[in-house]
Amino acid sequence: MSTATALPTSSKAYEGNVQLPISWRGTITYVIIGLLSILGFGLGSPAGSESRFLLSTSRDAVQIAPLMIPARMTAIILGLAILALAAYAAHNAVNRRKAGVWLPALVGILGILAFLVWSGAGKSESVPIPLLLSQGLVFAVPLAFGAMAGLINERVGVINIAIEGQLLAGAFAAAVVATLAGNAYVALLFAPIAGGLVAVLLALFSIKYRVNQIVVGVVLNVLVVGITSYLFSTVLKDNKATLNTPPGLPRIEIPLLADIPVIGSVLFNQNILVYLMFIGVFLLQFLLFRSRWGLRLRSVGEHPKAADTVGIKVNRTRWINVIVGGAVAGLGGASFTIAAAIGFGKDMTAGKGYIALAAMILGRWNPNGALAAAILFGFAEALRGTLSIIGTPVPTHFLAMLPYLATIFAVAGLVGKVRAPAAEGVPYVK
Amino acid sequence: MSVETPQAQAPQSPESPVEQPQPSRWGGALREMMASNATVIVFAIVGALLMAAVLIAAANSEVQRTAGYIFARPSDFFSAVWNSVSSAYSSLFRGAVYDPQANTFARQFKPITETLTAATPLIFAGLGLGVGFRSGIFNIGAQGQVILGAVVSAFFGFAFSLPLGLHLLVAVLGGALAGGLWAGIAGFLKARFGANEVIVTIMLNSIAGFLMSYLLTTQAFMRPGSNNPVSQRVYDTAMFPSLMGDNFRLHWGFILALVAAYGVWWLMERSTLGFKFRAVGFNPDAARTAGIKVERMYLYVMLLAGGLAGMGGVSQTLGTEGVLQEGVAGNIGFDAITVALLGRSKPVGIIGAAILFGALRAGSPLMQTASGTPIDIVQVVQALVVLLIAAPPLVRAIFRLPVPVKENAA
Amino acid sequence: MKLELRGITKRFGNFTANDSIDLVVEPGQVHALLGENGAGKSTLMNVIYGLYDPDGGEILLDDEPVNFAGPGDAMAAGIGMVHQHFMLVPVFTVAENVILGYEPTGKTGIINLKEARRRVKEISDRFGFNIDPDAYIEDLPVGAQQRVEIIKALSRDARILILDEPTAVLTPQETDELIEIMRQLKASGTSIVFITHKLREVKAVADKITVIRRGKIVGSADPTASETELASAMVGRAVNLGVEKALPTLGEVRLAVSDLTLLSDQGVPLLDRVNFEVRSGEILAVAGVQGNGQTELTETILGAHPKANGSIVLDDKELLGRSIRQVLDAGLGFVPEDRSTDGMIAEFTIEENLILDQHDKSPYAKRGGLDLAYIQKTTEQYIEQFDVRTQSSKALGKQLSGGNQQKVVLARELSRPLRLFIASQPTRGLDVGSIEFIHKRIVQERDHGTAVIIVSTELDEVVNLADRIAVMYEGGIIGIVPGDTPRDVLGLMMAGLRYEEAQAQALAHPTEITGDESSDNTLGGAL
Amino acid sequence: GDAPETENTTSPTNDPSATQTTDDAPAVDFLGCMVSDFGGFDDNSFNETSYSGLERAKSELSIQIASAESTDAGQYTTNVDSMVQQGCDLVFNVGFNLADATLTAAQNNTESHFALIDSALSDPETFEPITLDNVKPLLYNTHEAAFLAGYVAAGTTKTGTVATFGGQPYPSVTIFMDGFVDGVAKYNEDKGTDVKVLGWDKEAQSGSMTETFDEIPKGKELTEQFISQGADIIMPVAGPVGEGAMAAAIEHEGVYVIGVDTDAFDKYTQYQDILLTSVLKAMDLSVFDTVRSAKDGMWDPTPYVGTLENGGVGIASYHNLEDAVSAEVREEVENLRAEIIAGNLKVESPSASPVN
Ligand SMILES: Nc1ncnc2c1ncn2[C@@H]1O[C@H](COP(=O)(O)OP(=O)(O)OP(=O)(O)O)[C@@H](O)[C@H]1O
Ligand SMILES: Nc1ncnc2c1ncn2[C@@H]1O[C@H](COP(=O)(O)OP(=O)(O)OP(=O)(O)O)[C@@H](O)[C@H]1O
Ligand SMILES: [Mg+2]
Ligand SMILES: [Mg+2]
Repeated sequence: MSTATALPTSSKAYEGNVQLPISWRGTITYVIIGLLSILGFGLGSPAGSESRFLLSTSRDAVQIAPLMIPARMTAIILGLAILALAAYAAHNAVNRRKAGVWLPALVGILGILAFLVWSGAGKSESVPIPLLLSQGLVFAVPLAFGAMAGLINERVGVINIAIEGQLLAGAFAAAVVATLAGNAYVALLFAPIAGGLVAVLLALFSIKYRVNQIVVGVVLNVLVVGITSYLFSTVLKDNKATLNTPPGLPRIEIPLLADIPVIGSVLFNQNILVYLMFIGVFLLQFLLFRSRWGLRLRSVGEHPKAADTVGIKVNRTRWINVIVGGAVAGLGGASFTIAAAIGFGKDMTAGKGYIALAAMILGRWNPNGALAAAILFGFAEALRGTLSIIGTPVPTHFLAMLPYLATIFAVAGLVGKVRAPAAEGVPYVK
Repeated sequence: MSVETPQAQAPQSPESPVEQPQPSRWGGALREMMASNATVIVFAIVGALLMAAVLIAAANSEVQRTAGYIFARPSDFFSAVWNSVSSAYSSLFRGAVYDPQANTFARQFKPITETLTAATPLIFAGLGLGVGFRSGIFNIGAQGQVILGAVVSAFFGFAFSLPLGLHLLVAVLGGALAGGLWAGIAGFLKARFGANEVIVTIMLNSIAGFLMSYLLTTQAFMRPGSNNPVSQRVYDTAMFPSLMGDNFRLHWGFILALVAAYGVWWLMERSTLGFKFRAVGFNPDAARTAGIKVERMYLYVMLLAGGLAGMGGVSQTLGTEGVLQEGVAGNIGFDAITVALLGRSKPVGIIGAAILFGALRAGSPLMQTASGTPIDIVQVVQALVVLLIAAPPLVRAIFRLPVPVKENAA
Repeated sequence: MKLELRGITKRFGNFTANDSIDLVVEPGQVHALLGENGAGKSTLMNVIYGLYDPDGGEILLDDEPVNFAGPGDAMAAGIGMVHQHFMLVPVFTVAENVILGYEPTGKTGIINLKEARRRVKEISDRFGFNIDPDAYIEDLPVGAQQRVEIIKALSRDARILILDEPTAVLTPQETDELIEIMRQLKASGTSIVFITHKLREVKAVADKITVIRRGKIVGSADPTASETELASAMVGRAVNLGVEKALPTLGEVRLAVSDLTLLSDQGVPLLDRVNFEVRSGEILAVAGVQGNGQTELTETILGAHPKANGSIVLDDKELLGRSIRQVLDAGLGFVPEDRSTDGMIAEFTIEENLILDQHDKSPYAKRGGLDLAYIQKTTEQYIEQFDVRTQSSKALGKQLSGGNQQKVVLARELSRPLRLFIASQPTRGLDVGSIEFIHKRIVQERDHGTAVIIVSTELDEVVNLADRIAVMYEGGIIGIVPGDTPRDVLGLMMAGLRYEEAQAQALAHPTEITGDESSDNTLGGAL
Repeated sequence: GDAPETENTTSPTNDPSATQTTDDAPAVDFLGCMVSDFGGFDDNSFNETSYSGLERAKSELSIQIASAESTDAGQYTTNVDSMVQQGCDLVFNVGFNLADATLTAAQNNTESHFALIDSALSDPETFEPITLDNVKPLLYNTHEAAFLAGYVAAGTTKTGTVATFGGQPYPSVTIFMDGFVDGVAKYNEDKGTDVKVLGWDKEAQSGSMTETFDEIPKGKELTEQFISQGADIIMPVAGPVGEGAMAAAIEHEGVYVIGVDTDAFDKYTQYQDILLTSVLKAMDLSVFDTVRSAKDGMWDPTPYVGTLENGGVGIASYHNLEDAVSAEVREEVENLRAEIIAGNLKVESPSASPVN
């Protein structure tokens, strides 16, 4: 149904006695989380047990002694705090006000903390907080780059299912080039080229030959897996030392900032790809909405005909930006290999391109949102590792589902309907 | 995410007026034939095979060796190229269609039945996805739905003893229902919360994979006395009967797939429910204004699509394999996306595309073993075939085929 | 700047949309193009603007032949165009739309938003547009969007301005304003090509009139020609510009809407305690500037806003809280405002579109399956009856021209026994021939005893059809007035004045077009 | 030089890779074939090791070889079948996943010979172990070797914590982890220490898995977590993902990795300084031996079981880390090996094949 009608321009005070129904959804969710924290995590922790939280890693300049936390009491306090927030949410609901995203975010964080306290209760293993955060970021790198690639492409009107292939091509090129050059930074120049080459094919088939973009993407993924695997088996495997032993990107410690307790090393003692991820996301967010490039790109993805009528070359814009997107994904792919001095392995991206796509949608086609989604996913992934070590009664397969379940929960519970660029997937024909 | 409306790009040749100047009757007929879709597909396959030939030759060790002295004795090189390519393709043909070298008559014709066997789950899953695409739902989740169908049908197949016929029926329905409900989760979340089905189905794929891995470690699934994640064999009472005797793996699941294709055709083209599905797919706003309950349709579509995809898993466990194990769903759910889109989401197109995929799959073992072409190259060949078939203009440009009359109107 | 076309021909496949068209637009001239739907006017303009390559002929600017590779070239040459279908990006702000393609940026490529806003403001102020540069297009009413299109064209200093049906979505006041702007532009030497189906406007502003039919120029006329003459030249037959209708035979109260209130998600009232009744055999026209709740009113009656409060009683049955399906089954025929999004499915055939809301009902469906033979037979009858111009009942909706699409929607909605018929903007963008037909059908429906609600921003239409007129303002009904209320009074009420105030003010300041009760609106006028 | 081309079209000699043999030895008329499971021949694990045995047979015994990689479970039957069609004299099927396919093919082609790696045959209906005259299972008591590695780890750790993780909880993976855990327990029992093993609970048969054999960085992240919990010796049983563990370990002083399947020292040259030892599972050897016997007409379907005794499993030398392992521990490991061989010490794993 069309919603073209604008709100009345004058903001006449409404004096009728009809009111919007109160939305209890948030409140109910928070109450459930709060009660779960108190009854499940609080009373579920053995009485008198403690959880051991690590607040620094061995690398940190400032070593903080592990924190011993009385599990039951802490979880209950956290639960009460969540209930207080629920009450605040209820207050808002009754007054038909909406709180910002900080509310669900805060509830989420408190809930996760309560969960962590419970998981570590009475165990000799610790909950390594900074490591969890830092691994969350590291896992997020390829996802964030992939999501940026996806959103550059989709915002210009081309669906990019080939992120997976672009990541893989980037990982491959980075490993080989870094090994040959003996320098990981050189690889940062070549990984984007590899991703860009995959994008050239995507552009050729989807823009020039107007093949269904999803078919092209899926098939390109198969193509890249096939080619890289073939090259791996025939060339890399037998020449591992000369072709597939890439040096890693060193950690770059940012003076002073890296010494901030707990989060210092998480944010400011990482390799350059992590920094590039942050810079890239914030820059892209800015350029997309404030630069000529961004404006034209979005106009082509939203209403190509309108762009055409003001003299913007629609298909050329698409070509360029599809390739730019591919290059971004290729750069992200480098993180699979050179971020940690790891050699290329067959199919080593293992579906991350599709997760990146999901992060892009979850972030509503915004770089900032996509980054948040990528970090959420990465954190859940890191958490899974910790839980499997601490030992939970939950079978490992179910722990493995954690990031995926978290994503479904986020998209259904928090995000709801999202709007894709209007012209995405539609070839432009004059 | 929006899916290109399949109908919009469907070729609309039949009513193309013949106001073209006709040089001669035969010239016109030839031209028309060269411009037809079937011709383009044939040329697309030829083109892809030619491109892939380069890769096959390059991957061949004999070719690499002779290339070392190509200037000294080029004939060696060229005969090596010819040998590698011809043996790769003849073995692909022998593996997928007809094997003249086999020693029994049945063996000679076995390849084509293998092709159809491999096509069966793809037809099912492709039909499911096709229904979704035509209803405006971009369901990437066939993989998960196939897995669920495989898990539940296999479980019903080996965990219970039921009379012949009934057992098969129960197991099949169980699998279809499981696939449907799994997809129904995404349908429900979309209808109720507006959750994007692309994300949800991607996530459900992974979750289904983990769920199967988990179940395969439980006593209920594993064989007694074994720790391997391989289920017990499905009882014969729950297996699809073989279609052509014990020498062939082709089973009644294939016929059921064809019946399902007819059913889907009827549903989408002839039934009131399919009318609603298509209306929602093309224009949900207009559909809603016309009194169609759009959200409910999303749910129904997902249930149906998942049920069909689930049948893809069922045909694996109750037809082809007879057990549940890691990888039993292979890549069916993802291949089916391409199958459905290549087939323009129409049943006949889907059957055609599925048989193409089935042939490539059935031919690949022989291509690997008889001609030594690495499996990775086989995959690349498959990708090229699909790309070219999907890009008729490229094929026309390469082979300088005439453009059908309708197209230059655009 | 002088624009000259020589022998422009444009073909789409085998179809010739423009056939050797010669046309001269003198500097500072307003040149009106008339022609029925599908005559080829927009196509011709798109050729001039570089969007289409002509298959033959040449374009001359100031007697120099030019060759445009794309709209960029045309714009550079000084041609601006306001397209019939808005070329605005809905998720962009006004400023962003205006600067798109020639953005004010420094070396960095970062857009200078201040400069962008300034450009909008400058033109907006010059012509008294009152447009907020930071408003998002999708939030603007169509009239404002139209003004943005004009700002877009003018901000690039167009010397030749093409206006393709700019008034189709404007209110009378807005139309007056636009015509004033055209005069100003003309005075400053801009040449204007003006396309419209509203003869009144042509007469008010055009210096020269050219009529196109089936892709060919069939003649030209002076602004002094009568509307009837122009109409028949366009359509090729005599057209009745008024509506022939007898006095209504009022029956019982069919529809009673009381205290109908609808709040937006933000709690702002979209409908504010709306009360009215419609009787059997009566046409109630709802007038109002777009965005004052008319859309919500019709949609709420349809059942699309289940959260509304109040009551909607049709034949003693409460409709509020029922599903759209149930409301339609209660006897509502509904023609939505936007036929392309809500009214029909472009990719469906005419047959399918004709059974869209009845497809699972008895004659069309049997045991869950569609009765295709029967559907085809009935469709062919309706095509005949409603004079839908098409090659076959299997043609897709999108292959029909706008007028024919509208006829299909009407045929569908009028093809079953109705208790209430609601049509929004039933003739938007249609040519005079199609309007004549559609109006006739609506009156016929009324005379069968159906209660009819017509929502229209077109005052001609409102006045021609209505037995009573309800004027909406800011979500409420500001007054229900007799069907013969003068246009300028209605116009003022649409701006928020009550009936008495409006009457008083209308007497003091009569407006130009809206007040022009053209005399050659002859009933049954034939040449 | 040129290889002679055989002009035989019905035999698979038009396979260039099969016909290409070393110049000095004419090809022997024996076709040895292998079908991988869905890991493929580059899995850094059992498929790869087995295949290297076949390749060795090709070069040393001058046989012809052919192979088929499976990419998913649906290809097992067809791949095995296509090998039979090729006229293979002996088909190696790698992994328990191919057990059913092997059984069917063997029953239908009684004249062909098969070897099944890492699994015995059992009747699909009664689940009883069965033997066929034309199928030779190749099995490995990997847990015996992993037991020794666990003992070494426990005796070498400075932090008192060691760890292991797997790719997927398959028996062929967890058998390593079982042995490792038992080895550590043995050390604790003997020395009264309390060395802890993270990542695997043998009782519950659950622990840390990457759930992937492809995504190498996951191995790194999991290993970092182990290190943060104090572990300083880690045994990854996850194919290529194990490289991730090495990448993590090398960033931390004094953290070592134990390789699996083959000697990681040879493969990962850049990590030689942190590779403590490797748990060897000599599939290459048994494949080679099986080919040799079959070629020489001495086909014997008796299951082969690789043990410490017959050298089918074992642990690699400590290479560069010889000094990190105390002489005492080294000696005790040798004693333990002898005891296990002698049968005085029983090492058990639920994942061990029921044949022995
Ligand atoms: N893209 C196209 N492809 C094929 N035919 C087209 C296309 N665009 C227009 N036509 C044809 O050109 C004719 C003229 O269309 P055009 O839009 O110029 O009409 P118009 O005179 O502007 O009508 P209206 O008054 O309704 O705006 C149409 O009848 C149609 O058949
Ligand atoms: N793609 C097409 N293929 C065949 N015929 C078409 C196509 N598009 C339009 N037509 C024909 O064009 C004619 C008018 O189309 P057009 O798009 O010009 O409508 P219109 O009158 O301009 O509509 P509107 O009032 O909405 O602008 C119709 O007779 C229709 O059959
Ligand atoms: Mg027009
Ligand atoms: Mg038009």
